[in-house]
Amino acid sequence: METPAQIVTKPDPVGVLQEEMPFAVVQGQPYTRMPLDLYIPPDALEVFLDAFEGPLDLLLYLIRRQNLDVLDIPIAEITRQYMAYIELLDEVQFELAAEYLVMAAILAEIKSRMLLPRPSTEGGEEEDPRAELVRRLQEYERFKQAAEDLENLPRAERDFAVLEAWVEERKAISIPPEIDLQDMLLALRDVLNRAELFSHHQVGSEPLSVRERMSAIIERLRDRPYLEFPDFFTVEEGRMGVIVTFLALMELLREHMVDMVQNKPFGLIYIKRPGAAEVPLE
Amino acid sequence: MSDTATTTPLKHIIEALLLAAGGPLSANQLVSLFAADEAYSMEEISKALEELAGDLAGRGIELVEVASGYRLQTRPSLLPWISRLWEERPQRYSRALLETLAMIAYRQPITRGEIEEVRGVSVRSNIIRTLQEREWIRVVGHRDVPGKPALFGTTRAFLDYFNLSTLDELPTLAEIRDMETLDPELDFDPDTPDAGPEIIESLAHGSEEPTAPPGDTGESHT
Amino acid sequence: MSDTATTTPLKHIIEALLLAAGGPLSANQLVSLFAADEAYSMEEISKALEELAGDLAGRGIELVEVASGYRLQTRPSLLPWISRLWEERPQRYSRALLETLAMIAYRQPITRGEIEEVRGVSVRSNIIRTLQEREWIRVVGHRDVPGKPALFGTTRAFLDYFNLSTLDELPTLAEIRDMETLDPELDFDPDTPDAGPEIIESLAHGSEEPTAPPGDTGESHT
Repeated sequence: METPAQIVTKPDPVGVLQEEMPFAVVQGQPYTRMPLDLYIPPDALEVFLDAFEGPLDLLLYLIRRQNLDVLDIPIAEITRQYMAYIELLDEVQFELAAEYLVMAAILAEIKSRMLLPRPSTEGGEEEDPRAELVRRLQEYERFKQAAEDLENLPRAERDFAVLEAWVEERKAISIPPEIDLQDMLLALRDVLNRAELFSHHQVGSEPLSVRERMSAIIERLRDRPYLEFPDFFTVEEGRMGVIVTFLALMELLREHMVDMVQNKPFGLIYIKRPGAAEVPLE
Repeated sequence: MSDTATTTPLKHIIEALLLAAGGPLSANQLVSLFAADEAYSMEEISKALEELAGDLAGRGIELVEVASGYRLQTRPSLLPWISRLWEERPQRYSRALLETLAMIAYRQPITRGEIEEVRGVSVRSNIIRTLQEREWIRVVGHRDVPGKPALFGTTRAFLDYFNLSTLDELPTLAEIRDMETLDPELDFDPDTPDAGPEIIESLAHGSEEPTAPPGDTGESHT
Repeated sequence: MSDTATTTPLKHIIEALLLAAGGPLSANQLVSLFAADEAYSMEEISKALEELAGDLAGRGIELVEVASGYRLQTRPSLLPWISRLWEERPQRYSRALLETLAMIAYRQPITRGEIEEVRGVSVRSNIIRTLQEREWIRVVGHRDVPGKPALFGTTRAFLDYFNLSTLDELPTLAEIRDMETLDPELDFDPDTPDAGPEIIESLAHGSEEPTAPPGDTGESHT
């Protein structure tokens, strides 16, 4: 799939070096030299940096182009070619990425060390000045290859589609957490301990149904400003119900959650929401 | 590659296309998808759709025609399984939520400010919202003070959830204080069998493994 | 409703579930989806998956196993039609991104600095960001050196996307050859089969056809 055509765009100032080897094949047609009318655009550096993933990539390109073994690089010749690229870009007055200049320095150093008699290591074996560079080139090349392998793996959204059927009622079931009554009571105990409310006797003695009834009374008064006192009592609840309601009303009065109004002696008693409009005079 | 493609019957290509689209494709769209190479007539496409619908009988998906075209959808009968795909795993309620709920149950009608006064920390809005969404608490009125704060009370659903017929079946505060021992023998109201073996069991369980990580108990009930 | 459901064979329910999920489901997930009512063993689920895969032979869709589980997807042979459905051209990824991703996949956990060391150039932040946004890589920890650089690793989503079930399925990395093995007589040291037929083949190939541009060898392996 990779079109080799992009290689053509790589500037090659020393294109005459390897006449024996075409550097690109476009539509089956080998190209052994750069087109003579090759225009080096003003953004040559960008093109250059896009074409190569760094100095190691450029070096590999130079080596592979000449079908050389990475293990036995003719360092002088490769250095010359590498420098030719660098100089070209320098000529076009661009600041080269630091990495490329560092590599130029490394190459120059290896070249000079190759000329010197090699110092023997303890084992008596000579260390090739190119060894470190060769290792780096190989290490980089294997990941360059791995990247190409990745690119060639079948990939979702490019080579296949993940299937999905329509679901008409796509709604999440959300399961609310369970509560143990015990947990809630323990939580309450801790709150009351913190607040030291256990010492208040009045809290402990009150039947909870009274509190429940208090809520119910308040709720009835939510939509209307007042109700007549007898409205709160239902005969069906029996004596206990009446007592619970009465206690609830007393507690609400004490906590100022309701007002009790009587406009005239022996008149109707009203239970009124505090702050609500006045009870009509009969 | 193209060998397989040409031998794949039209109905199977259409099936794959509908499933790859994940939504409806009109007959016109289908016709245009094939236009580039082997053109199929509208009749051929319709016939393939019919065949496909027949093939799917007894399977978990079905072909339906909707306003914008044909689509493959899961059968409604499989919804019980399918909805579980998007099940949200329950998390445990926070301590703050339990305390707030207990305060409302025992001290209703009560405002948020009053709960905060007793708890000594603020009550976050999402706690109130969660309790309202579960329909355990409701706003019963408003206190007649500046700001008219809402008064909260518990609901019928709250009683049902805890298997209570009235709030009186909840232990008194005095009994709660004595719960300190966490004695598995202690049934805080032996007269109400409603309290249920679950609660007792969870007490016993709790005393044996006090370090059980949160979430574990939730799972054991499911 | 439940009548249809109970008469639907397990393999068809699984098919519908995979299609409703629109992505991979693991065998464990499938087992737990049925746990609530009719429990199926892992063996039954596996058998149903096998049957489903068999049923799909000759159809345009296939069952594959990727890192996150089982998934239904279109067969490669249907790409010509499927690709016409896609409004956008499939995204191309830069070499810099792919090389960075390859380094992370093969060398994880790895820091950005270590990737830069091998590549010989800096890794731009937007590459790391793109890989993280795609959820192909994630920070798995920090190296205990000054600056505490993040250690990157690949995700299941990465494997899923590239149709892999484990990292082991990635193409093997080329071997590193030692300079000492270079001997003109012993052509690339046939005693070490580790060197891999790939390298030897590509070299031999290269000498016959020295014009092969880089990249071609990669394709011949697929």
